[in-house]
Amino acid sequence: MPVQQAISVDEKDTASFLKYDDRIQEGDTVIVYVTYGQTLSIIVKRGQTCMMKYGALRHEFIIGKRYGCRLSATAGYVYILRPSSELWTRSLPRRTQILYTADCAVILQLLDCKPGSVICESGTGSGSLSHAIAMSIAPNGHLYTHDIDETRTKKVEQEFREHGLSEITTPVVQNVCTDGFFVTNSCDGVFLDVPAPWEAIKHAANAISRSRGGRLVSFSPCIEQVQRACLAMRKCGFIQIETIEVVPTTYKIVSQHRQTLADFEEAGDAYPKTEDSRRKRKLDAENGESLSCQAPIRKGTSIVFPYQQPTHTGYLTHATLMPETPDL
Amino acid sequence: MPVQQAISVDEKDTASFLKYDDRIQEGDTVIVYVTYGQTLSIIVKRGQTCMMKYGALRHEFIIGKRYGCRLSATAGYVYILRPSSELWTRSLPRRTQILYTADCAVILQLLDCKPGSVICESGTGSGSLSHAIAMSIAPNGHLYTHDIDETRTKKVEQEFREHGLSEITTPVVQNVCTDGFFVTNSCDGVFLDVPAPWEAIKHAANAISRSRGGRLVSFSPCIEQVQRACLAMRKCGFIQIETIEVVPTTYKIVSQHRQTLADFEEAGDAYPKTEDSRRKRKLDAENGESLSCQAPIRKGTSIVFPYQQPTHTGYLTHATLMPETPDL
Amino acid sequence: MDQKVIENGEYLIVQKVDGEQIRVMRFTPKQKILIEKLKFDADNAFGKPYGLFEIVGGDCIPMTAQKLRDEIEEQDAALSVMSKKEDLTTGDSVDSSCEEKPSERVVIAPSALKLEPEQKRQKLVQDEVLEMKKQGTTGNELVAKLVEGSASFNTRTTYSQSKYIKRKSKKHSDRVLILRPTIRLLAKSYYMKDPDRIAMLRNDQLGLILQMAGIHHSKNVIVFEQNLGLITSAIIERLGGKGACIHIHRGAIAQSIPCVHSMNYDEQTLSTFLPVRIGCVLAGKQLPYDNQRKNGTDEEDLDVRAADVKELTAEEEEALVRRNDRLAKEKLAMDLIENGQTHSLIIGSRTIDPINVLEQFYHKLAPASTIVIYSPHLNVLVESYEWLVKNYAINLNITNQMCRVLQVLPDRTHPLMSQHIAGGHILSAIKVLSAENSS
Amino acid sequence: MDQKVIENGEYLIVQKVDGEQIRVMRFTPKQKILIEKLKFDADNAFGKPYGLFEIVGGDCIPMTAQKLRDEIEEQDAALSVMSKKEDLTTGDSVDSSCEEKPSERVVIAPSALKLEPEQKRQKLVQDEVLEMKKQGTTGNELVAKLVEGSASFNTRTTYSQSKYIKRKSKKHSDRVLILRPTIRLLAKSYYMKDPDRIAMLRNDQLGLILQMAGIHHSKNVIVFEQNLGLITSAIIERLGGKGACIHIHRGAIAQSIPCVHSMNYDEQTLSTFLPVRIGCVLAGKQLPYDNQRKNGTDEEDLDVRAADVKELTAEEEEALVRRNDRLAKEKLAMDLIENGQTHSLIIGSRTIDPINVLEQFYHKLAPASTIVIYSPHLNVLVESYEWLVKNYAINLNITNQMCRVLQVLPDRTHPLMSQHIAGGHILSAIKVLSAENSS
Repeated sequence: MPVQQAISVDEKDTASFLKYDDRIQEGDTVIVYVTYGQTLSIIVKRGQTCMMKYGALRHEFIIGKRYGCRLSATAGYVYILRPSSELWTRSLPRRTQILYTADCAVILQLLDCKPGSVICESGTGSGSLSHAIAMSIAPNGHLYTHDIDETRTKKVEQEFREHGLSEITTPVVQNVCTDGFFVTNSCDGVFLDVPAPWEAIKHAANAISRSRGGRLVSFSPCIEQVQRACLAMRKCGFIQIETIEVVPTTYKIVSQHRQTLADFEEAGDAYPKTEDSRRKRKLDAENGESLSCQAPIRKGTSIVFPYQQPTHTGYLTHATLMPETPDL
Repeated sequence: MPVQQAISVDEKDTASFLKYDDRIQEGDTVIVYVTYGQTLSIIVKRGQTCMMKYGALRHEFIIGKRYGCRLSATAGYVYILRPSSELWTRSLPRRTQILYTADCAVILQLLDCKPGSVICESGTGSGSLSHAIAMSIAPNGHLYTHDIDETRTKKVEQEFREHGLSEITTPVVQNVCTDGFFVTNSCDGVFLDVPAPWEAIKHAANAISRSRGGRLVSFSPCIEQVQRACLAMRKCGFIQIETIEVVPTTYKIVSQHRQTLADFEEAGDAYPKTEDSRRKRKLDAENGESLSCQAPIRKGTSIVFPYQQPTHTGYLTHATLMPETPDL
Repeated sequence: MDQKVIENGEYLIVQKVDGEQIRVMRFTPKQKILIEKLKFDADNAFGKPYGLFEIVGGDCIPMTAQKLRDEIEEQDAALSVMSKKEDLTTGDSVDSSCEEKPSERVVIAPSALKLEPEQKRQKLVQDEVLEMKKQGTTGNELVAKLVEGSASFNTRTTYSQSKYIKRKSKKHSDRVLILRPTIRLLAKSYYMKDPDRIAMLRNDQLGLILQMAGIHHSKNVIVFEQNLGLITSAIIERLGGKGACIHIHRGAIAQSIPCVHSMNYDEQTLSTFLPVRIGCVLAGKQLPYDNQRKNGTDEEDLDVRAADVKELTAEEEEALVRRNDRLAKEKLAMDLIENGQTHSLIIGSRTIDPINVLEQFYHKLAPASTIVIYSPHLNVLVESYEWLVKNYAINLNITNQMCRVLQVLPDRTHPLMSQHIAGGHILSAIKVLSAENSS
Repeated sequence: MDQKVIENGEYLIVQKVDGEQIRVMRFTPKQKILIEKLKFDADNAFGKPYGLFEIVGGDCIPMTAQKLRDEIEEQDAALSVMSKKEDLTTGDSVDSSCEEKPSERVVIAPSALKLEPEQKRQKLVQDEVLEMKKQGTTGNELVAKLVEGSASFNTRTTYSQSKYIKRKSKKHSDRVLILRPTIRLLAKSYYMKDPDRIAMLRNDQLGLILQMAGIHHSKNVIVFEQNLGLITSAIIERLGGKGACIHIHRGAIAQSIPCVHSMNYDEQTLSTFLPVRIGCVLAGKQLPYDNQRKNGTDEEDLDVRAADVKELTAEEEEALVRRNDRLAKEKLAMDLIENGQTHSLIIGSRTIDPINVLEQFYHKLAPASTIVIYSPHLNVLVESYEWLVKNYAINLNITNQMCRVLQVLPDRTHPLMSQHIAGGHILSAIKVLSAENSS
């Protein structure tokens, strides 16, 4: 009866990033949530201390606590969260420009990632997307992630080990543009984030399983890279080639000011300034969300915030390679 | 005392599109507002009849009525509106692809259009932007609008006459890419909407006043056109070259459905369909706005509508040409 | 696990190459498949591998990737002759020919050519086209002929050329993709066909929901959605046969979830799908089955139930087995909820006030759980945001996103002129413990 | 009408070439102008034509368009040598060289080159840079030297090259534009500097407001705005000295309208500016001047009033003249409103509920008048929309718009990675007569 099996949530062999223990154990990777803008990833180890904006927090205090708990550091409160690929993307040590969650999320969709998928990626970079892919293809898929820089692959290899993802991942030092991918005729999807994707596309076609076919996604900041990549994809037999651009906008909740002319004549437009959080006590400040809701005297409304936001990361070109079926 | 002068609103010599008479006279161009999607521009003339969705309307009935009035046609009501460049853009007889209000509005800003400005335009097309420019530079500016197709310039010339804008406009049959503009060393701004703008840019530089300098705006659908145009602008000494893209989104007001789980369990999600306007009586249907507000049982909210909308018209590249000042 | 060939009774995705529709349909014997004026027999597809087919006289002839590549090479050769440019050194490797600059292929024509009416330019008359079609000329050949026949083709701007080719291709292309459904294709299909019924949920936003919620193998997730099962189905796929997708539904059985049915999930994968009746949620306990109650009257389940109807004699027994299975799964799900073993709550709202759903489930989530709410209406999320802040949630974030498709063609690159743009907003948060509960 | 040279006391736009700031400032004698670390004396600018200047040792040296063109030609020549490509036939006309394909100039470098730390690559040390600057080396020369000094420059990808050049240019460019303010530049300046205070109103949306309202020469317009006078000033400019811009303001005199002051309008143009006190609007009649009341304490008017203070002795008389002028204009404006001679109502809301403003003015507008309401908050406009529908308005429309800047460089074209994106929504409508009033 598969039902029983489906809900066992606590197995020895499940990896750290995939397991759902209630309480934090030594050796776990946890996310220390300081503020919305500051999250840290640490491996809990007796004797160590985590230093951040709100002072010091000894790891001893973390062990045995429940995930989601609020802990006092020396100069404020923090929350201890479970790692997830989204929180990892925000907390990871950056060695390169990284792919953020909005792009990672779309890329997983475009690659049809699911448990069991075999995916090739280049470059590894700081491993932001690598983690997202690995989490989505666990427990029986595999990720081959390629980079020309050995320090990067070594680092991500170590992270995968710490996060219990090493069995489903293989970091490779290899220039996919010149030397192709680590595997041929075997993967379900290839992701490219390289300066000259058109050089790698015929290798991508070789990496994809000939019997199953597969998906290709290429990320490029410049339209000229996209143009060359599209030509190369077409030449290599990819179909349904489409280029999209995803641009997220983030909002903030503020209390809404709605005056009559008489109010305005009397009081002027004492518009709630975005920077007037100075009066906030530290307790309020510890998470960035409480601003408007501490004193909900007025109705909440949303504004685009911050005023300046990312307006472009890259174009995503995706395509399908059909299986090499015999003529019937 | 200039104040008195400033508010005289009714002068003999003001043009039809610029005058603000209260009542409609024979010979006036008026906008017949049938529905949001259907507006007609007609010249009121005794003996004529306007045919539209709601039947026939004899011009006799329009003459002497106030602008903004509601009139009965044989099969429904219509409103008679004053012409404006925005309504003209929506009502004009289309001979080509036209520039819509969102683009026209930005283009006027980028050209620094104001009363007194001298502007060169190519191509004239259906005269949508031409009208917008002419209205903004009246009464003492001038618009030279160029097109290679004489039927188009003739048609817009006639429209300008009918709209009282002929004194401040000069339609010209001329290929600005090969033969340059009608004027040299005299205008404040040049607008280009031609397939190969890079061919026209040195001519644009020649048309602009050497003592005052001026502005250049080029509209192109494709990025490759923009790339070539930018190179040409740089070569011709334009500075502050910037390319922007403006994409409007329109919304619609609908009544909001907010159910509890219990409501939903009981009734299902009888979401107000966008197409359920069949029950609407003709009286309600005559303007497209009344949908949600006839029975405001629920709070109004906005949705993006229609679901499919224009997502690109063209890139606008704008630049400044400095005056040719002598070295001091 | 994955099948290799098209089978009788399967749900499949059918799409014309460069077509506008993506259709999800179940292939049954003797069925005529009709898509954008192209017609073929389902029978001709059975037993053939999924992929690209050329439809000739109602038959489906598979196209290989190699065949496609050969064809493209031919076309390119023809094009380079057409553009009257000197051939590039043809001995080049594939690599360098990929690097060919876009601008070398087609030059933007000088501006300002008078356009003549289409009829005048087009020498191939309508009758000829019909005749060729009857003779089995393929779509691609037809387009080539039409382009040849258009006298002024070379003098028009490439922009119009592109439009011209596209228009012609659309009209005559006889190629069709027959694919196993994927979440991506289902999302796109429903978004294009009927955005209203999935609350305008786009594929890119669906991806964001999954990512913000952190859905992966073996997780226990509660989902209430009004998106035709799209979110539910995506969760089921990402769980990969382990974990729990607790699906809160109206009525006696989960209804209006075509996106779950049409994914052809195997038993193991479907084992994580645990439907729970709203009635039970509101009652706070599992209720007995109420036979009087109408079960699912929505269209989506009609074919499922139609299939049931066939075996009317065995129906009672089977129904009992199915019901017991449903009840067991429901019990399991409710226990997981009550025991605080769920780690994510996803609400895909169309008409439901998310706060009402939060009130039912939020407090039962394990601490550190993720909450993701999708709604087409920003104001709904603003209120949910305020509710969450008051109930110990952190890491709150509201986003929406633009998703735009670009046309990438030599010298004609620009975002599509018109697209579906409707979409929703996503609120995400993480539940934490209050100070008192933290120690 | 238009001046040709920079004058003492004028408001001017100052902007570094490729700089990020656009500053509006009044040039007075002995003033030091400081913009993005570039410093010069205002005195050196007086009497020179508006335009582009090179700042060398605090002096402003005008740059002509011709000089720019020559320089660009030189640069291009240097670049084409640098890129080690064969020179194109140099005898070409300007025309065909303009047609030069982007991809012919710089080739995207092959991928995957290890990047070394910046310090290692950069041979020119900081001291040398400072020394050269002291010797009066211009920004452009410095950038050229820095690029030469960067050993690995040619091996880096052009994407990084572009970033590199841009970074260097920004740091050292000594060119500055000194221009007469235009509405476009003012809008951009405030939008970049302090979007909050103009309610995030962008130039493109300002344009749409004017266009939907149909502002042109000789029109009578009522405006209530909270956008630092930006909308008011744009209306004044478009009226061109005839018509009425009835500006509803708080307090005794119009305040917080720097965008009106800094346009240097002449008397004729300003004659259409008719300020009306909110007090009078609420009272329904013109009120006498209340001297006890504090007149405008906002910063924006400080310099205007500072100028007044100088002539303290003549002040009383002048104040009386100005007050009488103000009262006359106010009377005129109120008569226009009461007599139904206004044809447009524009509301630029930041904190005001537009419905309250509509209630004051809508019913007094001439039939067929245009109504345009701007607000950063969509929900405010939804309610205004409903109000308008109930009050015989048609042609209702709510829009917002994305405005994105693109970087257009050979082989490095893409939308800017990060931009100001805040903006508002625009509701527009036309007032019509009810059936009863139509005959």
